[in-house]
Amino acid sequence: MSEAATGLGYSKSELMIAASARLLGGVSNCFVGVGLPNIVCNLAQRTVSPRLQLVYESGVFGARPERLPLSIGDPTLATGSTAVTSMFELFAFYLQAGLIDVAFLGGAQIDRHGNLNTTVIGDYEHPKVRLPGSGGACEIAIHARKVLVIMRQAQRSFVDRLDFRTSPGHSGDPAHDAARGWHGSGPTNVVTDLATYAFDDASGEMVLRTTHPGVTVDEVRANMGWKPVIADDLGETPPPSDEELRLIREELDPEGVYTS
Amino acid sequence: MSEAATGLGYSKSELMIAASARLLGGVSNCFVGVGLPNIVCNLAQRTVSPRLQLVYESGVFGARPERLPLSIGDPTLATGSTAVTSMFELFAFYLQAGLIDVAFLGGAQIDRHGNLNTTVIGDYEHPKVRLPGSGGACEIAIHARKVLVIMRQAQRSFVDRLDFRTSPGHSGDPAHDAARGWHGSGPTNVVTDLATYAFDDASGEMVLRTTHPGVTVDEVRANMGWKPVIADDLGETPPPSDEELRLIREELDPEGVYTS
Amino acid sequence: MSESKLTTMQDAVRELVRDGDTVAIEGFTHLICFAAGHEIIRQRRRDLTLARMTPDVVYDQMIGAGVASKLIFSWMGNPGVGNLHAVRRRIEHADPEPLEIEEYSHFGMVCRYMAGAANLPFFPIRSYYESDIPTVNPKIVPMTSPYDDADKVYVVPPLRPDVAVVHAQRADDAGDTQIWGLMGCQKEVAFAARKVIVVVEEIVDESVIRRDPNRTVIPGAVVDAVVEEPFGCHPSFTQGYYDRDNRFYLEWDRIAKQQATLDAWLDEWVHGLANHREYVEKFGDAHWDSLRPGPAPSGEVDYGRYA
Amino acid sequence: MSESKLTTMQDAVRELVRDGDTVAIEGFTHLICFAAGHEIIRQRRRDLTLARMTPDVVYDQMIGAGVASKLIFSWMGNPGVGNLHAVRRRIEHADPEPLEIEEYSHFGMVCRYMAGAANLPFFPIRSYYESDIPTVNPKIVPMTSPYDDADKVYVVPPLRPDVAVVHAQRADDAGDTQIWGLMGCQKEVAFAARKVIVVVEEIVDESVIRRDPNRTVIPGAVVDAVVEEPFGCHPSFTQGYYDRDNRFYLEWDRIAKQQATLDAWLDEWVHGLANHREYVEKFGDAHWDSLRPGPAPSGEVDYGRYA
Repeated sequence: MSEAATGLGYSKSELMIAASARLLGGVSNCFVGVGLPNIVCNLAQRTVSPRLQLVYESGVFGARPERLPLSIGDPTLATGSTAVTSMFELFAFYLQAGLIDVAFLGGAQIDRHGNLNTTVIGDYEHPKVRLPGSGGACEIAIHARKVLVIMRQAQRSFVDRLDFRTSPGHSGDPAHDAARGWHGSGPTNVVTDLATYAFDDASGEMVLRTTHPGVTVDEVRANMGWKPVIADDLGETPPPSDEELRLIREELDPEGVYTS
Repeated sequence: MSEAATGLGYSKSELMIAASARLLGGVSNCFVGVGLPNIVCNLAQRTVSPRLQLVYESGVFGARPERLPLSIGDPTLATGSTAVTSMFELFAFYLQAGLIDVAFLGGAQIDRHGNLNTTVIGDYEHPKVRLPGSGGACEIAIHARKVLVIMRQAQRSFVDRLDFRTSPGHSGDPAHDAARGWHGSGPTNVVTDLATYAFDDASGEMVLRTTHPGVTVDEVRANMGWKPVIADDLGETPPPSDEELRLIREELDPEGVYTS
Repeated sequence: MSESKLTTMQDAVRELVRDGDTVAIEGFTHLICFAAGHEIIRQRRRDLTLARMTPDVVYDQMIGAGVASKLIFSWMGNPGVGNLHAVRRRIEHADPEPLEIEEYSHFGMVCRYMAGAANLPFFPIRSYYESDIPTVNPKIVPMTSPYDDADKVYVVPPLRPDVAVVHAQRADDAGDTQIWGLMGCQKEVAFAARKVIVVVEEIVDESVIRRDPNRTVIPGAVVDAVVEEPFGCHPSFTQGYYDRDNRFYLEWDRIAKQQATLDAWLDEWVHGLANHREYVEKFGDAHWDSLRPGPAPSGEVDYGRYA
Repeated sequence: MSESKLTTMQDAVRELVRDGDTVAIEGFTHLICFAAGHEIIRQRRRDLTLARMTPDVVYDQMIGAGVASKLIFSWMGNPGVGNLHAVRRRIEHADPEPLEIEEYSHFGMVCRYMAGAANLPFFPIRSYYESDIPTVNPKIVPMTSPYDDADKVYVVPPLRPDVAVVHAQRADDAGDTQIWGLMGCQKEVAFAARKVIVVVEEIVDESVIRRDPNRTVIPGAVVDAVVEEPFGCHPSFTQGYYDRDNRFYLEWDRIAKQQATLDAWLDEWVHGLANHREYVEKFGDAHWDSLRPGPAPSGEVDYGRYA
């Protein structure tokens, strides 16, 4: 959505990026995706998390991209990185071994417990829409210590029941979650074009934390498939600072590929 | 034993090397040890097996040693080789996957079925002599398609009963051996300082094939712990040719470290 | 010391790829051998099972061309662009015919190749917990640790393609192959496959390989054919040689939307050409120059001479 | 971007190695960090469990010095020379005290490190069939393939040393480590260990590492301390830097035959010296010059600049 469309001096994407980057404070090893997550990580590296290492499931550790990567396998990621490794080692020695502090996931559908569907809309055998599938998402959801979900929010994507559970979220039973013995245990935060969410420790359910400037709770409710739990201290998402906007517009996405 | 001691114009070691090298005809990927096996492989490469690739369990494939290696991890093995790989990959992708055509084993004890002991003399808990242990021998015995044993022969090394079975040989039951589904199935030949042996397909038992020049069958019998099966066509081990001796003495072991 | 395996893509595919084979053209965004995919289409192979972690444009082309009846994968899509239209038509509408699928996660696919390469009957992984994936793929089975009844993993079976096609920067004519940049699972799939076709930007002398043996990813011992095919990964990329042609990935989204436009593209760019050299010429030098990166030399190390 | 982990061997051992720890000084004939072994002796650690595929002279020295009560291994000996006298005295005659042992084959040890590095509860291997080794090591257990009842493997449990010492040619001060020549299981043990000490011939600038990222074997992310210790592997070798000092291996056979001569050697060469620098000086420049190999440069590759 364009800056004009928000009338707030920044675009919704820029707000989502700034809000997400602030969640990466103190993080070191970060599993990066393409698009928004890539800009989020690069912004965090320049603001709240100078020691942040960009890790890509394609096998790159400590990337220093000289341009905005077009995919998680862009050649600019390998050149000048700290280490390039086989995908087996990346998944076994880094992710499965618990070295990844935070990762980003998205999906066509998410439910109130942060379970994600990236496999199919409709019946698996007779799909209405065949989606890409898991990729590394299933492993990432299990092994990354924090999982940040960035999604556009709508009735069809924030659903009461997933058509398919590709990546596990919270079970709803904290005792069960603790007994899993995973490095992670479902998504920790969700940032959408309307609001930000955390998850309740007791119920493992998504909790509305902040609404974006100009967005009402009714608007949020109207764009999800269940009645959301609302935080007692529900607030407004802080807008991006001038410095954050400068970094995004001048350094990270000058052509506005992902942010206009 | 020195050349003088045999009175035949070559040493027993030189005879063992030549006899062993002739068993490597047409072989391509050869798992090399140090000492005699190393010279055997280099001789075979220059005579019966020009395509022979020297593979070392230390992770070297296609070695081109510029000097006589002092160990299977000598730096001269890595420099100029075709590939250097991790030991996991060497054992998993090369040996366990069946890429090794022939390997050399030895041991403190061998029995009539080619089982080998490199672990302990006496009781395991209260050893008379603690030996090095398996190293890669157990895997090599199972996965190398041919296994060549080079040993000095004596009552205490050619035994009726092993103190410990480190590496499996033939079971004595060919049906069982076939059902193993291993790439190899116990040693294929044994070369000693007195004679050469093969293994009977039916019984899986060691069979005396040739005695070395000047060695009597009684001498052979006197130096093993069981009554050996003797081949109907028992012959004499062909002595090393002039060319074989020239290669050993001028190119492979000019200082006579292993061959004098 | 070792014999030459140098051949043409045409002969390599003719001799090594049979109808009904399981074929893996791997490469994770990097080193995807489109030239091999095009030759398989050109020779009109049928009923192939195509294995690949990330079916993307090359498999959309092959599946759109009708060479395959089954797909084994972990993520399908046009990376950074969107969907694979031809693949989706077949899965969603059996149009023009159905496509059987067998899916894993990335790590599951990698471990299937690992098990195949290492001659293991299964490979254990900590994934699929509380996911629906095992419910649609019975080959993914749970296993309990013999050391701790409370510790559960899943295991996947070995995947041993009949043929693997591995693109690389360089190899000698015996197939000793060196790769830098993203490795994907090139090594694992090569050791796992029964037959291996190595395709390179440059054939180099054995001495170049032997100067840096730690850079060797695949030994000639497992390679059946070596093909020199410059720009053989286009529109994918080869680190240090040329960049990804992103315009083509965007264009493919349009081309593949209709079977008719896809067929027209195949007629012009695959069936209408004798080989990849003609494909390279058809694009023209200016195009290839535009994809060339600047220099970023690795620096040298010293192995030491021990004589 | 990342903090320096540069320290001295003295401080690294003092801060990271505790009495009773399981310690792995790995390196398969290549890159065996004797300097770390000597510092552990110097600081008189006790009751260590020493893990290593090939206990050789460095462990004969440490075990002869009394720092260890247990040994986990797959082959023990003085490679190319003979026995480990100190280790054998303790195993055969409990002289001066018993030494507990836990043994595997080479592949079994490697796979224990693999399982530790990959956070797997066990690792399957096709070994130990019809061998007596599992009868003396209950941690090696048989398992049947879930895909074929007739297909049996053995599994080994993960090995996660409290401390791993890994020697390498070079690293940056954050611990990003590059190795060439024999790799042994340096990578696997580093990822498997809870704490990692990297010891290098040379500290280099991060930019040197980043010029050739495929050469990086261990990322700083798993490294706790980085020590620059030239000739730290003597009498073992570092590819491209110095050769194995075979005379010392032969001499050790004589030294270790009697505990008295072994103790005298420790007094002179370990306890009598403050650190490895003094050890290097004591041998003198002529000695080190005699071990230097000729040049064998790797050549360069181009990663390409994509800006």
